[in-house]
Amino acid sequence: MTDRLAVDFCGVRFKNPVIPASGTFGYGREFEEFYPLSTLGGISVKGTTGTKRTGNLPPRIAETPSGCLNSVGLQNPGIDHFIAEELPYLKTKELAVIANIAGSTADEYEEIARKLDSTDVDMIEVNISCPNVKAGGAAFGVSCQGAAEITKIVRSATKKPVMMKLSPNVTDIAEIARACESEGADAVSLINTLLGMRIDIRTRRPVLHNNTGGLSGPAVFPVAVRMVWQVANAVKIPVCGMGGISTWEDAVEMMMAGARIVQVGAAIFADPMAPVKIIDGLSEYCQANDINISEISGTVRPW
Amino acid sequence: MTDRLAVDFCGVRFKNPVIPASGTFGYGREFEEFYPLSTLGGISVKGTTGTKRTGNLPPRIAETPSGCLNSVGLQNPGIDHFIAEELPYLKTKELAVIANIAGSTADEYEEIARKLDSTDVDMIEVNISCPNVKAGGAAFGVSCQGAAEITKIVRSATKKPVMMKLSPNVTDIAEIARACESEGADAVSLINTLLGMRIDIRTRRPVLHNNTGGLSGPAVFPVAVRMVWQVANAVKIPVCGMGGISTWEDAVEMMMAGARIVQVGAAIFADPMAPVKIIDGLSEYCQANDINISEISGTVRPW
Amino acid sequence: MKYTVNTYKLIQKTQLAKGIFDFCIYCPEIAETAVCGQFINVKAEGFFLRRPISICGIDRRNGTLRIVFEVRGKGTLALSKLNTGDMMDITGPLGGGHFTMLSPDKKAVIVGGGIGNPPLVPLALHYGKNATVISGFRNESAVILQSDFAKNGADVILCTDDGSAGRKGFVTDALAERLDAGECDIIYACGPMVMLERIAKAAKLHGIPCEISLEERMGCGVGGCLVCACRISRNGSEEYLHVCKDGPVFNANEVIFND
Amino acid sequence: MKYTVNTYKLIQKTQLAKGIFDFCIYCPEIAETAVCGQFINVKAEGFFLRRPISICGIDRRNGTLRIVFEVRGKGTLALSKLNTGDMMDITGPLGGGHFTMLSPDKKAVIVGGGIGNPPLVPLALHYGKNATVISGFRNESAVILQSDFAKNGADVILCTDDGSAGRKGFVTDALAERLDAGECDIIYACGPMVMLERIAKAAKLHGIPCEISLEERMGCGVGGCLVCACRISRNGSEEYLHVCKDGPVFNANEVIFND
Ligand SMILES: Cc1cc2nc3c(=O)[nH]c(=O)nc-3n(C[C@H](O)[C@H](O)[C@H](O)COP(=O)(O)OP(=O)(O)OC[C@H]3O[C@@H](n4cnc5c(N)ncnc54)[C@H](O)[C@@H]3O)c2cc1C
Ligand SMILES: Cc1cc2nc3c(=O)[nH]c(=O)nc-3n(C[C@H](O)[C@H](O)[C@H](O)COP(=O)(O)OP(=O)(O)OC[C@H]3O[C@@H](n4cnc5c(N)ncnc54)[C@H](O)[C@@H]3O)c2cc1C
Ligand SMILES: Cc1cc2nc3c(=O)[nH]c(=O)nc-3n(C[C@H](O)[C@H](O)[C@H](O)COP(=O)(O)O)c2cc1C
Ligand SMILES: Cc1cc2nc3c(=O)[nH]c(=O)nc-3n(C[C@H](O)[C@H](O)[C@H](O)COP(=O)(O)O)c2cc1C
Ligand code: FES
Ligand code: FES
Repeated sequence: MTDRLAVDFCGVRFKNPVIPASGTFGYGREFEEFYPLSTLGGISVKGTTGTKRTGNLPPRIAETPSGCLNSVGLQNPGIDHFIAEELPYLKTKELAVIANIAGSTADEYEEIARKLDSTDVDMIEVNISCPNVKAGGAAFGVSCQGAAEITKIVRSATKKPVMMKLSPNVTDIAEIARACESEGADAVSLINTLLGMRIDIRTRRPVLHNNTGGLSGPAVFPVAVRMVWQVANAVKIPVCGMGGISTWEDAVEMMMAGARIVQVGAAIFADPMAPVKIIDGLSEYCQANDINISEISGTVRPW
Repeated sequence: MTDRLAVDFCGVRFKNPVIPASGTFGYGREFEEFYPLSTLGGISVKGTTGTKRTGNLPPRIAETPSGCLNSVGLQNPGIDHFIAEELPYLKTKELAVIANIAGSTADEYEEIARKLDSTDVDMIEVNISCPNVKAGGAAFGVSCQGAAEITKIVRSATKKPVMMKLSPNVTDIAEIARACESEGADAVSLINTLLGMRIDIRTRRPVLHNNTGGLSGPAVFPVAVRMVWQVANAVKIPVCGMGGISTWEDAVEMMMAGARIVQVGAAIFADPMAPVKIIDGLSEYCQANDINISEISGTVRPW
Repeated sequence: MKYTVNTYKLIQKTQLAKGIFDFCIYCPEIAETAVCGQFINVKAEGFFLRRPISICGIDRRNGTLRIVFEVRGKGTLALSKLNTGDMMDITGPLGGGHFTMLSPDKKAVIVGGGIGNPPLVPLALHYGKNATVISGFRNESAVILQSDFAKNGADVILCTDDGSAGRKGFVTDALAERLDAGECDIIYACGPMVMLERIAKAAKLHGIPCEISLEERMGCGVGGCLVCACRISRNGSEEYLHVCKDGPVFNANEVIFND
Repeated sequence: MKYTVNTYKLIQKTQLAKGIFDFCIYCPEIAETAVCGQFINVKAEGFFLRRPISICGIDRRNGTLRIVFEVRGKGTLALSKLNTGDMMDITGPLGGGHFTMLSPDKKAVIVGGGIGNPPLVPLALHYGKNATVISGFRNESAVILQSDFAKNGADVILCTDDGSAGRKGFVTDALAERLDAGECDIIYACGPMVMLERIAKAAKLHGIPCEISLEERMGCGVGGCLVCACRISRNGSEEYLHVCKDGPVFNANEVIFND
């Protein structure tokens, strides 16, 4: 029954295709106060850098119609802390662990990937698309050259499956995905946040202290579906789809567009139970239609 | 009192800064059944091409969270019909008339602009960003070269103020705006729609017959504000801001980000009175704060 | 001002069948000018686009409109949860093309499929004993509006796909029999496209004028955005007209059915 | 499971002042474990992010929570329109850092500014006659919760900016006088940042422990997204802790106020 939801993704078994998105779910601990982590197919942990980062000044979040902007700016305790303190705990749970990493320089990406290589994380998600940091981040993700460079260096630093996380703030996302594929990425995940801004009209200041931030939540869903569809048609490696998913129907739609697994981010803010409800919905959907969830990936028939 | 709302834009007087966006308001006639067109600052008419176009197969619209996708594909009766049948009627009304034009080739743009030059339209908005047509449209708007080419050719074909309408589906919209400015554009307007997709999970087919369509409505507002801010900081020519505006507060926010005038599109679907309510709100805002609306443009103070 | 947009009170709510609701709304401005075949555009709380719903009844004296709708998705579900006394945000009356009302002594055949039945009720009332209503449903539990159709004496033929109520079979079969059996001056129809296509064919065959009400997804609802396109052949040339402004009622001969 | 997310019934609604509402919500699971200083995260219909609102009263026996909030924007406006009997979607009880409750025979000074007053009510009740409550408001029409504070015998000093009720002037002036006048074991405060900063200074000056409740815009509300950062100096180093998980109540000495 639950097996209907199992998906093999880059050789990693996800018992279901639903994964909280990096940065919205910490290292999972807090959400164990709602439900056991083992309910989830996997977890993509908060973006981890070479050393501890404090992130941007608050306010770091602004509400938008059907979504929100964030400008956390990669606050995290650093890779060593992750490996020593968070990973062992997560590995006591039954779910796939995706280490999400970011760096200011190619060297930083390499160093983190190398450190993770000897751990038992299941895969590495390489964030080349964070819009909220000055150095690195999206700077790499908005050109084929930058994307290829980071893919290559991470690829050579680890034997773990490498998933490159793409930015939607580009003219042609399929081209970037192909650049990652050609340098040996095992998968791509998309979309990271769309760059946006809100202004408090009373104070005439941006709501976010960082001025701009990343838009996510249901508002971006149609953009994400389109990009997943374009990328899935452009590369052979599997796609992890995200951006605005908040219901099981959204998850099905994203998978039909071409995703094999999905991540759920901002929807968790509106409802911490969202990932669990999505899993339950997918389970019923598979039973009602007598299918395995992996069968639906990429089945949309364009006109 | 109402003078507080008057704005000079490229030498054209708009009695208030609120303009229904191209493609959402036809040629205005239908909305006269709700309110007199003279209530509005101006109108940006349905995108007009060299010859009549039938547009894309239906369905042409899909609902999304806080927005919608459309794939009309520039259905319009052609420039001659516009000049002969629609423009004379519009010119009997007291509002600025913006002719929105599009073409499959640079020549088509030139021809239309030339024809408009001898009419009494107040300005020409050049759509180089329609995501719903195969030839032309967004193809020009996603590169500096394409944008510059069309600007140049339209510029040389008319003495009317030329406003280039930019696509948000690009990596760096400020760069495109600068390309338009350097070829003599008098203004830029942004944003056109973000490319998106929805899939009907029951039929496994895209909701839109065109597969993809353009996202607009409140969902895109934070992206539009960010882009207007970036562009207003990158060019000296004035900016017409749009994308997701549905309340007077949104209009104020967009103007603080750098827009001198604004267009209101999809919000009209949710409430045909939206433009009027926005004008009323701006009027009260100006009175309450004892300012002229043009004073607020670009006044956001970044952190 | 031909169109009104305002909030109006839901004054009566009845459930007609599983997932099918009957609303009586107090909206004198709209009731004043509305005609049979037009629709209103209703805001469903939490959703961006309005939902077009046909007018099923107009009571000018009391200033009310009647609509009957089926829960098909999230928007209609939200509407179905409204209660008597709640306010509804409505634009209307919309639609340029509406049903042509002949003199009531003409013979009319009125064919409705499922949730296509509601807009036809005023026609049955208009033609009274001279109307034959053929209304089809999936099965017994989906049957609605039978007594409304019959109120002024129309001959009402009920069909269900599975025979659980009325005759078993499609409305098109009953239509063919009716047309063979006797005189008919005009046919009206509303329902699924396949049904409309067959009816249009039958009408053409018999040389009888036929008006059908179409559906298409809408944006503005008034003709400004051109999203609700339907293929129409008129004056020898094919073009996209718009359901909201040129319809929703069209001459069946002019409608081009997709294959 | 420490946190609950569910829909709960609003069982009593009172308006305390212009734009200020007092809700009593039946939510036994949350009332069961909630402690003074924690908050709940409330969904406002039509808005994406939840609104954090402090717990103003906990009635374990009846399974109810009390919240008092002010309409500050569109979300709280939507909440203010709820009626008795409506269901509210709530996550709670949230907050890791809460008020430290000393023995009730200790002397506590409790300082609230405007809508910062509600979370302090349980403190006044706890310390009873040993509590001094200094609560400040813009003017008379904004004054709330005075009898609630006084219920168990606390000495309540009301201040308004314009002197239209109680003493004229800032709570910080009243606090200074109170600290000069007599013994105090602990200070609690909630209100605008500028007020908290001054109180923190005064507490430090007098060497009195001080706990303050902070506000910051929130995403997840439980510590997962790191958006609700506040600058805290702890163990000699400065870092961003998080209002939702490490607070909202912090040791005033540790809070770094921006300039
Ligand atoms: C002129 C006209 C008259 C209509 N009259 C009636 C009526 O009297 N009773 C009734 O039950 N239904 C009627 N419909 C159909 C009704 O509009 C749809 O069932 C309804 O819009 C579905 O909304 P939803 O939110 O439940 O579905 P969803 O699928 O969630 O809606 C998503 C979007 O698609 C649109 N949409 C979905 N189906 C249709 C459709 N069939 N036609 C147009 N838009 C659609 C919705 O309006 C919305 O914008 C009519 C449609 C038109 C065009
Ligand atoms: C821990 C905590 C406890 C609180 N307790 C109370 C209380 O008991 N009574 C009360 O009236 N208010 C309280 N607030 C403030 C309350 O959360 C805000 O007034 C409310 O979120 C404003 O929402 P809005 O939709 O009306 O405003 P909008 O400006 O429309 O809100 C836009 C966004 O900003 C957020 N936001 C705006 N102001 C604040 C703020 N001051 N703090 C946090 N987020 C904000 C909103 O939650 C929303 O996400 C508390 C805040 C926090 C953090
Ligand atoms: C508060 C917040 C923090 C985020 N932090 C990260 C991060 O550290 N690394 C990363 O790759 N993506 C990060 N993201 C992006 C999400 O993982 C996800 O790509 C994006 O939010 C789109 O999905 P959603 O619409 O479901 O939220 C963050 C998003 C949010 C809202
Ligand atoms: C149905 C529809 C049709 C449109 N047609 C055109 C068009 O013909 N020419 C054009 O430049 N923009 C067109 N647009 C884009 C709008 O003018 C506007 O740029 C966009 O919708 C963003 O604004 P909004 O969010 O307020 O709708 C169209 C938008 C919609 C929704
Ligand atoms: S819905 Fe806009 S033209 Fe018909
Ligand atoms: S709101 Fe998510 S960490 Fe505080």
